[in-house]
Amino acid sequence: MTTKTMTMAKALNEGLRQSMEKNKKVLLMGEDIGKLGGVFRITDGLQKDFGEDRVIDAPLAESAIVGTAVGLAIRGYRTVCEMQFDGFVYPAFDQIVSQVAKLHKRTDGVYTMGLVIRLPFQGGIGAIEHHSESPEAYFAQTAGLRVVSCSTPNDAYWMIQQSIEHDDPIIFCEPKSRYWEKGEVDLDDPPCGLFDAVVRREGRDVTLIAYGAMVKTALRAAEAAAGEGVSLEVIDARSLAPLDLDTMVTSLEKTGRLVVVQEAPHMASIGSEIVAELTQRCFYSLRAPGLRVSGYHVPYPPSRIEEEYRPSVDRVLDAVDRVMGFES
Amino acid sequence: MTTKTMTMAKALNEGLRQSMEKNKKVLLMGEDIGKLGGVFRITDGLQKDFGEDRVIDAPLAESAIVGTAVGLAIRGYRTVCEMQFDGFVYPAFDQIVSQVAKLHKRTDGVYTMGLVIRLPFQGGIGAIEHHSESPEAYFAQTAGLRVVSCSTPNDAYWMIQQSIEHDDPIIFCEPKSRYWEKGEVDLDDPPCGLFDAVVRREGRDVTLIAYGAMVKTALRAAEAAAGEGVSLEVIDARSLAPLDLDTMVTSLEKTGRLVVVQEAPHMASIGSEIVAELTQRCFYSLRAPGLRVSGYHVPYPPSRIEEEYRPSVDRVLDAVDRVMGFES
Amino acid sequence: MIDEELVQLLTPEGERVDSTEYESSLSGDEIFGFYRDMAIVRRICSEATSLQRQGQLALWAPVQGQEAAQIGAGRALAPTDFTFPTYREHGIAWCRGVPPEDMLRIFRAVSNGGWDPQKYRHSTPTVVLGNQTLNAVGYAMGVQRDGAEEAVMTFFGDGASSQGDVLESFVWASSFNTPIVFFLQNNQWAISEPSSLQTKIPLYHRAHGFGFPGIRVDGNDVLAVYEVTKRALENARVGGGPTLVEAYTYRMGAHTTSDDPTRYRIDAEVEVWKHRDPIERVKALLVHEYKVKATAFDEVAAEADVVALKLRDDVLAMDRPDPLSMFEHAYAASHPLVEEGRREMIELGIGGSSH
Amino acid sequence: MIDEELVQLLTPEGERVDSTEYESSLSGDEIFGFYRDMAIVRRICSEATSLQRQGQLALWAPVQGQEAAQIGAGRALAPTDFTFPTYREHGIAWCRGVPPEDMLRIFRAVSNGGWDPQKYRHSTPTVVLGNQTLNAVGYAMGVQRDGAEEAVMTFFGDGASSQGDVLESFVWASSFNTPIVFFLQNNQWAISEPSSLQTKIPLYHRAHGFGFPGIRVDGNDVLAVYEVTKRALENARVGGGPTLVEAYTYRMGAHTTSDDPTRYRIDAEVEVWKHRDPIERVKALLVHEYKVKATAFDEVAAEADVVALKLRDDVLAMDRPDPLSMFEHAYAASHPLVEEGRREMIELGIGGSSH
Ligand SMILES: Cc1ncc(C[n+]2csc(CCOP(=O)(O)OP(=O)(O)O)c2C)c(N)n1
Ligand SMILES: Cc1ncc(C[n+]2csc(CCOP(=O)(O)OP(=O)(O)O)c2C)c(N)n1
Ligand SMILES: [Mg+2]
Ligand SMILES: [Mg+2]
Repeated sequence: MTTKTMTMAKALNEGLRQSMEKNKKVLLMGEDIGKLGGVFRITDGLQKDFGEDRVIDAPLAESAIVGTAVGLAIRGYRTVCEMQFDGFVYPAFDQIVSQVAKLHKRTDGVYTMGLVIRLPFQGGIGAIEHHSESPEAYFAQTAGLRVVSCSTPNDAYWMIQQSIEHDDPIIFCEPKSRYWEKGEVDLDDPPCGLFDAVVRREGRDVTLIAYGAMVKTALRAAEAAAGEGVSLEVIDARSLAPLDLDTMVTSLEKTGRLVVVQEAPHMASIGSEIVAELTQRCFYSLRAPGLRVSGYHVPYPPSRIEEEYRPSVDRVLDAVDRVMGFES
Repeated sequence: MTTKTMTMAKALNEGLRQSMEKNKKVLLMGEDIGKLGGVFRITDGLQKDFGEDRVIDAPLAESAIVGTAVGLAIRGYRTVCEMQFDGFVYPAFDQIVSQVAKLHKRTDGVYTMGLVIRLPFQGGIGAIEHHSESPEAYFAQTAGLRVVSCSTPNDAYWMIQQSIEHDDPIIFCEPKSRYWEKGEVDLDDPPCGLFDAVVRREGRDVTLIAYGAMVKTALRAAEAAAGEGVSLEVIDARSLAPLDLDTMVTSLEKTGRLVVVQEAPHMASIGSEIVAELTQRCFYSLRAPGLRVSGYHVPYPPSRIEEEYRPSVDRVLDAVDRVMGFES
Repeated sequence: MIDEELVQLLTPEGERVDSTEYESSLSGDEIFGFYRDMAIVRRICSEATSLQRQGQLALWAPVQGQEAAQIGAGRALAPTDFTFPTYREHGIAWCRGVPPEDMLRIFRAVSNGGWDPQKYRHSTPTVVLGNQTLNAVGYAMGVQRDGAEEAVMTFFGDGASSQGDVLESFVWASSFNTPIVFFLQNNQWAISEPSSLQTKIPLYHRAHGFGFPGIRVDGNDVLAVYEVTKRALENARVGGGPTLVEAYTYRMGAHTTSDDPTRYRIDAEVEVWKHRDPIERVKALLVHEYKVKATAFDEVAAEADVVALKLRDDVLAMDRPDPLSMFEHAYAASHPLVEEGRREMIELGIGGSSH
Repeated sequence: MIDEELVQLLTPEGERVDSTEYESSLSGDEIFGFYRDMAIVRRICSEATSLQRQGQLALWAPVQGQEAAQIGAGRALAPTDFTFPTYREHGIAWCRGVPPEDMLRIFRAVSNGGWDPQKYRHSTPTVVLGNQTLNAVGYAMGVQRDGAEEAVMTFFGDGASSQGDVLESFVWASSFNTPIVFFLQNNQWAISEPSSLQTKIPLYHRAHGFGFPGIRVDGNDVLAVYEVTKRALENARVGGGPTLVEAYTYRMGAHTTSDDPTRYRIDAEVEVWKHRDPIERVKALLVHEYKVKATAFDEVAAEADVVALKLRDDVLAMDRPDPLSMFEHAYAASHPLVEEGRREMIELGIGGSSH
């Protein structure tokens, strides 16, 4: 096993490079992704090595980035579109919902919408408005799309490659607040399938489910709870659509208690879906109702107070207390 | 009490007329809403009576319809935007999410986004693609917006007026398959508040929650179930964001069993939210997990088979059987 | 009313016009071929309209009046070109070889597509106004990367010209110099809205502001449309970049069979345009210049009737799809929610034999 | 490189240019006033940049190089006009009377707005590229309905000019003949992308294709910007409809303090533009033509320092907001989810006293 330590940003960069080397039909398109390497430098050096025809600096129009990627897919190319920030994907929403999600079906499978839309998402970087959103549920609820999120450099490296190889369109959510954290990347083998959830920490008492940046928050909560004798199992959902419910059910059958942690507000969210599905599947095992710890139902606040908006270890532990205390 | 029998389409037309008469700042804007009266004739005759300045035929650009309505709101006008069909609201998604939902907050309350976006939604009219979608959850999950849906002419008449008077932006979902059904309209008093759910039929055994076109399906299921000795309580949610959970809790505490019926696929839907919230609030009363009867997780099919896609009375009764049989 | 800059090779009376820029390259046989195309497409349209009236179609979008625009453009295409239409391009579909019954599948509501777009190199209709123009520009970017000598043509209406997607597609086509022809059929109406609501000046000017040529052609003159489009396509294939062709034409019928144009437009306008009928015009030319006999036209009419009859039979034979088919191709790879739905439907006893 | 059609009243060396179309209406005092505005705005910008370097701001978007464009446009506005800016219009905000510290609230990440937009008739910044242009056209439709003699001005960059929203706003402004001036600052760059990626021809041409006038002005010439914008605004106020003003200028600094322009542009280019500095140019004019003394300029510099010092103090005194404030004004009317959130935060002991 060859491993290498790198940041998530670098892992994504290396993953993109691998895909581009393996398949000449892989293109990258986005704003400032060429010479600048993207505002987060995820595509750093790739235009230099693969040329302007494969790493395309796009005029500033997100609908056009996605809309032309659709045409490229029809022509047999696989385009990885970079949205500069989560809050700037909405101009492309129509193309995503009306064309990307539906063209495979509309053409009875003739068109393959093999394209990836990379979305630096969630908050926590002290940015101004529109740079910290969690739009994943918009896409998760859209039939025809798949949505995944990485939380470690190793996952980033492999999941981006798996996404590019996959024949369905994928919304690839990158927790931007974790871009600069380092981790080991196994250069030989992927950790698991693209749509598998992973148990990041085993535990007995409560199942914590998180994704993206909140995985780390959940792990820190588990660490803290362990100090107080409460054993939390932490699951990284990884795939948000479809959800890997089997892995979650197995855990919940053991613990009987569920807390979902997400930065998005809880209304009609991934968390709502997990709670609804797991309640149905584990009704007899559940010792307490599944709870969601979420961002508040308000526009994302100025970032000086974003840490009070984003679920904190305290808020997670509070929910853990509530599910633990439910029967008493 | 003065009442009048009319179709939902006519009730909406009359409601708009009332609002326009009461408040000169109320404008209508949309594609073909002038001479044609809209493809569903909801605005029939209004341009003739209120002039082209107040009933504005819009060039074909949904982002512009909503984007200019935002500017009109800043100037003190209240614009009711008509989206010709549900599937054509997506080009306006960016303006809705980034401006309509957030400007009141961004300006610390200085700008009031008093505008209404009318959305003929759901299927059942034998239309071609993009004319039968259920995009309500996209908006319900967006902090800053409110989402309501009418299911009767009386509600249509009153809810549209209440929406226009309300200071928050409202996504107004009209079940187009019910436009031509008649009902009594009370011309004197509104039935209740805009954000209240209503019990449409009382029952003992199972709480059915539905909205829009599915209210009728739920009522027919209740009728059928009554024949077999099962008593269903039917709630019309009416307000999808926020949800009137109190009314739902009261019912569920009585019945202990929950089925939500919606045309949208179940992933991260209004149904998911209702199940997650009610499970949390009624955990001890629940005798079975809340179930959702939804559209399937596929692009809306050709309409010759849409009735197999939309929840049918049979599918609702099937779910009722499942929640009834859960403990046995 | 018609612009001076309008390219025209044939008057409404079927007389030749001297144009400094374009001349017709077509033989009498070829022109007769175009006549045949137009006549058959009009017959398909009238058959579809009557099928709709008889409850056999959910909807129909008539093409009547726009036959010259579509046959002229459609015949200018090379087999290797690729096209991205709206819901009204039946004449283009005809030129691409799409079987007429396949054109009607969407309107019978048994399919959201209707044909194999790769086989005919003609995409299935895009209903969301303007989306297809960006898809087409993207396809053209692929053509460039393949180094292929192919052109892409995309279609949209005067109404759709206001959509952000169409305008962004102009930006991209210009910026990347893609091999694309934007074929705009200005049929004067977007449902009930006159094109004067979308623009105060002729639409072809819009291209100039984006840095590529725009040209207005008499859309009821099949000879002119053919020459103008052919040159634009040839230019695109050899790296000359995009062109906007505005075919100035008229929607003779309703927007769709659901529409009632009497609510918003006056008969007199329709009458004026009847005198500019695209089929009569070329027929006059064929009679006067090429001495084509009445029997030849009768033969075409008979052939068109055969096409229409077969179309009717084919449509009536189109069963509703198996409800289970909704789960096919929703995704390219297996998906648990799709499997769950399929299982549920089977358990409910729906599908398989139920259609 | 600079277009022939560029309106210019002052050379980079500060010499008068004869223009057939425009002449300066400004007195020496007025010009000196503009100089003062520009100098103070530049000083605000440098102070903000250093505050950011010192960790006191999350971000800053420098306006350096674009002062003439903004002061020229900003001073042409009437108090009753209304403006819709992006994140870089600090010079416009200055002209509208927005206190400098309020301009920095967004950048200190303590607010998503920063000032009362109705009070200053200057909207809070729009960050999503292009959105504001449609909002502005809508506002202008309101002005029309009120029968008011007011104009609306909206701002956007060369990059944003590719967005569908901007292009749709052209369609609407033209169709409804709204009283609006589109003020496009072509500062040559959109972060790392040169304006040549967004367009192959000068951007002001774009307006012509939509049926209204577009004009390019030397954006580093405050006299020319003032005259051109003033005429466009006057025309708008009396029902003359929209105008696109392209101010041809240059972003001297980084896109924002997060940006590193050395990765994508060469120093030589920046050097060329240093010789076209908008402030030096007008200073040369004041010295040569109006014999303004060095002391007068020193006084402005001193005044600017005072503004900067106060700005620094004000910013340092800006506490982080009470976390509970996130629940205020999320909705205009009471909302159960907002109340639930507020209750939860209070129970957690956050907010109120915690800032
Ligand atoms: C985004 C979007 N908005 C609205 C519609 C509804 N609609 C269908 S056709 C049409 C008019 C289109 O007019 P035009 O572009 O001139 O084409 P024509 O129908 O005249 O061929 C409208 C408004 C749509 N299909 N897509
Ligand atoms: C819809 C959208 N996409 C992307 C961005 C990110 N972004 C912010 S500024 C910018 C460049 C804008 O360039 P330009 O319009 O020329 O204005 P300038 O910054 O030069 O003043 C980009 C891409 C955004 N704010 N909104
Ligand atoms: Mg038209
Ligand atoms: Mg710029």
